[in-house]
Amino acid sequence: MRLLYFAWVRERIGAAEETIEPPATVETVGDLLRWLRTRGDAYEQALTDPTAVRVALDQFHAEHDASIAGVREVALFPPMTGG
Amino acid sequence: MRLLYFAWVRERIGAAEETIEPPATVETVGDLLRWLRTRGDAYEQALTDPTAVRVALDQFHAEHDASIAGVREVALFPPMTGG
Amino acid sequence: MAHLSIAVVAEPIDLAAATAELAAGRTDIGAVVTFTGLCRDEGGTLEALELEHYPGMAEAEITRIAESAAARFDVDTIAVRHRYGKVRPGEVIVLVATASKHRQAAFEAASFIMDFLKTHAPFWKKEHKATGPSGWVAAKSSDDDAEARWKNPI
Amino acid sequence: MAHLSIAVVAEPIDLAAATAELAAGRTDIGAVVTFTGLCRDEGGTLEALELEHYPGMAEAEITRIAESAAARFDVDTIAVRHRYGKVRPGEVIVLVATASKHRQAAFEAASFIMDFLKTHAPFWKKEHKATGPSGWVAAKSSDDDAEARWKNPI
Repeated sequence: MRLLYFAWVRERIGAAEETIEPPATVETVGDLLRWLRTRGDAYEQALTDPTAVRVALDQFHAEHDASIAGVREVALFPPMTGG
Repeated sequence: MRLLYFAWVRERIGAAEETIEPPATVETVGDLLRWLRTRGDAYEQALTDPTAVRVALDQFHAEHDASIAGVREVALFPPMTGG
Repeated sequence: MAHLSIAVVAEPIDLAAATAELAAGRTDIGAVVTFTGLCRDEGGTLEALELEHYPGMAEAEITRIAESAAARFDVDTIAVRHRYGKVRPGEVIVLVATASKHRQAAFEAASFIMDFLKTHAPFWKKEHKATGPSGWVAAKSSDDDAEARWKNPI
Repeated sequence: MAHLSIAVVAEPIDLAAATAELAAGRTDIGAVVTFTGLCRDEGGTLEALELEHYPGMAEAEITRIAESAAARFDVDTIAVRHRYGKVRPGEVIVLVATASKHRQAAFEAASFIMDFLKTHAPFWKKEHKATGPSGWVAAKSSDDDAEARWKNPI
């Protein structure tokens, strides 16, 4: 599974993307965020307030209770400020 | 008093403008339209349906019950179709 | 008070020229909205629209409408260009451009100005077909309805 | 279905070029509305906004927003241009242009697209002051409110 990070999520984690293999117990976006926070201080700092983190699954916006089964690309980012 | 006519009001009356001296009994726009209709077939045809005629007094839109006292320029025209 | 730029012109209207000046050299304008009204010819039979206008009052009434929009919406600049004379299908009849700090005011001011131009600006359209003049365009009740949207107190 | 023209670009956006093609050679377009969003610098301290974006999803999401507008409003053509990279004060960040037969659809579609771009298009703005990077621009609750206006059923 490919993970992409943008804006201050990217800066805090210290990487723009990585490829990971979460355990089978990680079924939803919320599970994924919780599991990522166990991977070190940088993740904990970036994802400490999950409500501030928006998610896209294969380039579609998704809620935190969405399933990640079969998803190839997960993006995590702050609320958008385009336009 | 200067009268201006536009669009089909102008075409039916057969003039773009004229200067007139209505009698003192002509006090409102409505009076003026009634008086003009007595001036001949062309006026009668142009003003036969007063509700179809819009009026400006000194270049401001006005209702038919508005006074024409002191007005120098009266314009008569159909509903506008600008823009 | 907002800056107003109003002109009633016989020459073709250039969107780029009219809007370029709106935000030129400015860094406090966040939003520019333009409306361009074009001469339509769906049946392929229209040669031109002839726009008759009331010189003097046309400029004065458009200015009054723009001032009313400036009083009602938080806009910085309003530009209006309106053609008169013969206009060919595809050509611009009217251009309204509004500039403001935030987008909602620019959108609303432009929409407000167009609705009142339709019902208050002293212009009349006559259709010219290939076969000759074919009559005056009638006012639309939908334009009265559009204007009525804004009738709530300012 | 409406014609869509979507681009996410690193180069300056040209209003005239993007809108000229909308009604070019057409005689059934009566209304063109454009929205231009500009980089503001009210304090005179901003050197540039740096727009980060999600390549691929940015284009896809703008296209989805435009398709949604086309399904909801009777528009003929929708064009969107969005910058990424460094944008200087006074430069265009986003351009939305809509063309339709009648004006209300063009106004509403452009306004709808802007409201959803603000909340859904994956772009993030970082401020660069003369003294260096100064942080990410926070999302505004007023943009969520603006989007919520459209939440009634289509």
